[in-house]
Amino acid sequence: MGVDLRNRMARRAAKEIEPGMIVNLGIGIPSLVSNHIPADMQVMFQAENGVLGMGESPEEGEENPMLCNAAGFPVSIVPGASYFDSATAFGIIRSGNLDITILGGLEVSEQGDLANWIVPGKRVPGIGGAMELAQKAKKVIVLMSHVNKHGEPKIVPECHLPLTAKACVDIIITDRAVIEVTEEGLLLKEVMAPYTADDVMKNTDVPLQLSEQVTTLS
Amino acid sequence: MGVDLRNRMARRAAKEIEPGMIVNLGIGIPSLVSNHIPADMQVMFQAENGVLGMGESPEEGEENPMLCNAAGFPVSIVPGASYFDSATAFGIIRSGNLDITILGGLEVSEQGDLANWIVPGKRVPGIGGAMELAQKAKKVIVLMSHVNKHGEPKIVPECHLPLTAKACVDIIITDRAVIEVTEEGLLLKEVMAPYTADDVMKNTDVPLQLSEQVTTLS
Amino acid sequence: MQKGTQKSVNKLGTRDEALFHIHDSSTLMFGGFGGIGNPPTLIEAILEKGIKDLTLIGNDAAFPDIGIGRIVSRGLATKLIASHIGSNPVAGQLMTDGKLEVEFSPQGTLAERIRAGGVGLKGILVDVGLGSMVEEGKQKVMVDGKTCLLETPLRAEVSIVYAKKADTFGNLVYDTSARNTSPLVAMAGDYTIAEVEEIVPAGELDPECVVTPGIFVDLIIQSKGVNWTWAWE
Amino acid sequence: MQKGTQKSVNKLGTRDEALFHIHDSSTLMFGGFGGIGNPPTLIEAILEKGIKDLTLIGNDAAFPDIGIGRIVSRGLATKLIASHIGSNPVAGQLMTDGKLEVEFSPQGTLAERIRAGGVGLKGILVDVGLGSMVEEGKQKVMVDGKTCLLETPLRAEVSIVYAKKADTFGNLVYDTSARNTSPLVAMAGDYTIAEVEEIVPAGELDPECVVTPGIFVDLIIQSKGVNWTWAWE
Repeated sequence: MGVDLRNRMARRAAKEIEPGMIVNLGIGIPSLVSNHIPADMQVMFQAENGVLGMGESPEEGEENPMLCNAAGFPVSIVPGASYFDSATAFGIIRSGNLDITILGGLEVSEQGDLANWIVPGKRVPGIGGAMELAQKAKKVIVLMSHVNKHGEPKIVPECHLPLTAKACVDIIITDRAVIEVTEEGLLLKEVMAPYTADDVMKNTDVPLQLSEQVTTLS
Repeated sequence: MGVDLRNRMARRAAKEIEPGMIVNLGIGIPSLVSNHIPADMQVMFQAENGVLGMGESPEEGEENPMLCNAAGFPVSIVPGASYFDSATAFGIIRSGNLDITILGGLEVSEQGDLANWIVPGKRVPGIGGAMELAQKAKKVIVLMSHVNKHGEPKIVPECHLPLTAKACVDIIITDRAVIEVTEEGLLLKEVMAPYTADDVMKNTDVPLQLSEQVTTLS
Repeated sequence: MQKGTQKSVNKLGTRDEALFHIHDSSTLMFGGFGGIGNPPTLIEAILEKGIKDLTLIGNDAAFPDIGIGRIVSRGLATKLIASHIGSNPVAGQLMTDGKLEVEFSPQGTLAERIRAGGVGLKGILVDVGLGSMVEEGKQKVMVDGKTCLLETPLRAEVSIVYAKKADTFGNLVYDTSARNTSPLVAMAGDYTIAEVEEIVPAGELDPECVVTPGIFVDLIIQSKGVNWTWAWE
Repeated sequence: MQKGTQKSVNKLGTRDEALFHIHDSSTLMFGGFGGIGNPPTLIEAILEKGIKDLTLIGNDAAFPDIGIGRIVSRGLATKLIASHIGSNPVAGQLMTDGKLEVEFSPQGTLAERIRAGGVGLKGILVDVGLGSMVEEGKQKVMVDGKTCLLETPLRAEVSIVYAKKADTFGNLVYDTSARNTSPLVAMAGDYTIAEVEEIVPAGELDPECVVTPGIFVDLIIQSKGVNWTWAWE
């Protein structure tokens, strides 16, 4: 997926973030989201290793190699930041204090089940913090390509891959659409140009409800 | 019990403490023990509220009312001290990092069972940290009067009062004797003048083994 | 600071805002140990408002005229979950008279139960208290062939703590041994109020030395200081 | 400092004293997260001595040429208990080839299992991982009518951590996010070795800012600093 598409997804995800929220970003496309937050919006970004209040990436040469996000990339801190151990970091997550987590995904089911940590026999697995984040954040946003590299839908009736957590996903943002997980099923809210609602439905393995007004994002 | 007797017991208990040890003192007579440690001996005193490295009582007027031992009396700190929360304080205790705890007692059994937290219907109870301390310290020393106010032995075949912990006591120091709890039973090691080994045995409800040399302490 | 962020990012508030969250029959958890670290201004406010039928959770009942003991000894609590009440004979009398229900936990177990509530654990297993009255009514679980007691997490509708300094985001540092149970209690409240000696702008506390991350704090109020005489004085 | 106190109160030692405690087949727990906070000088010493058949416990397998990953990718460990090995493909290959046994825990569960080992809890109950592969083989316990997973504590014969400063008693402070799992790991070792950037006399660290109380540390050695290139460099 190209940089433009990735950034469009990240920009769309950034719109879900409101001032004052506590947010945890996963690795991959989710890590781009912080670039799309208005500079004057106060958001506290949290990392599983033990930081609350991460700021932008430091200038080259200004990095403190010890001060990194959970993916190991150097960060800075904002006023009001604090450091703590990983047990406290997950205490924040497990007790439901995260407003939003934005994660990558391999499959999402009609019920909002998420699979994103293992492809048995193919990828080296890593649970990492995904289970706590998916299960406990107030809002879970999944950023992923709409179809896999074989062109098959990643939004499916039931996940085939081992689950990260059941019924946890609130919003799915792909390179083609924005879909909300509701009690009545999946709701197509927005499509990304040049795709149409029809394209999206054809490439989704689950019937989609149509929002009253399906917006098209450019 | 008079101040002299209390101090004699505390002085005797202090002899069990070796340089470099981590020690927790209970309230009452045990709290006097620190007065009998040589000034140049490095011992780290721990308190359940969350201090390691307590020093002597501050001068009158020099107290920080926030800096207290677990009994609520102002203390000072020594170099190398640290503050932490009560969960960490008990983490230190529960994981077996205390070398010695010195506690008060209501009853001690032949097996080293300790009862020291409740007299049902008579005293306002308080478990406090007694269970963790008694069960987990490497060495448990009990300081108590040899008989209760009715003149009845407090060293008994089985405790009648609700237990603090089973088989936890290593040494009993009373106003009359020093008694070790061994696998073969209770061993009378020292008697406090003017009492004799005979006096002690008559006022103990359990047969005492006699140490090869029963020392008399003045 | 921009519009809309005020509420979440600047948590400075008033005594009345604090009282808005504490009601008759509330479950209230308090930081402190033997009165030290009990928040005096919040306790005074609760007494003035005459809030009653409280369920209190904390280390101990302090002393009759000190700290949380002032609430207990005036009969404003119907239940207390604590590790001891030995220093508050009024609490003992209320318990004996059947006017105060007291649930005792060993002190370290209580601290871990509060922490478990704060960090979202569903329970902890301990061997402390086995063979004592403490095991009565508790579920036993075998771990590696050894019997353990299942101790349940504790949370409260409102937690109140006392700290030395807060920044406007709610990061807290404490004062020596007044830290005691407060960092645990701060995590375990659905709504956590910190009464502090000194309030500073975000960025003024050393992030390495913050003890309670501000995310656990919902409201900060200025302390008027201790308004009782300590037992040793 | 008087005779006899040297050992317990001044814990400053050498690389060779540290190696004396780590053997073939030892269970070794390490602080760090993605390589950050792994102790470089101790890892180099283990590599030089060629210690093998280690059981490693820690957050992750770092990268093949970074931190603990250097030990894993050279085949010196037979077992790893971690939350992920995604950043170390060599570890993945060894696992696939049956040369490395890997036990996965969710990251927060792993942190709490290590903490539980450190503070003497016999187990913790969580609902994280219910309905996933993580629940396989684990004891389930009902708490208040809800199913929980019993997660067991982790301890090790030796724990190794990296810190920014230590005093001679072993009190530790860390460097920003390099703190991560280290304070937990430091508590959970039967013998804990801290590799530190700077060693100061007891009394020079602010007791309010100590993160790991010295009681949990048995030996302090001077770090020679990181001897690898970070992935982002």
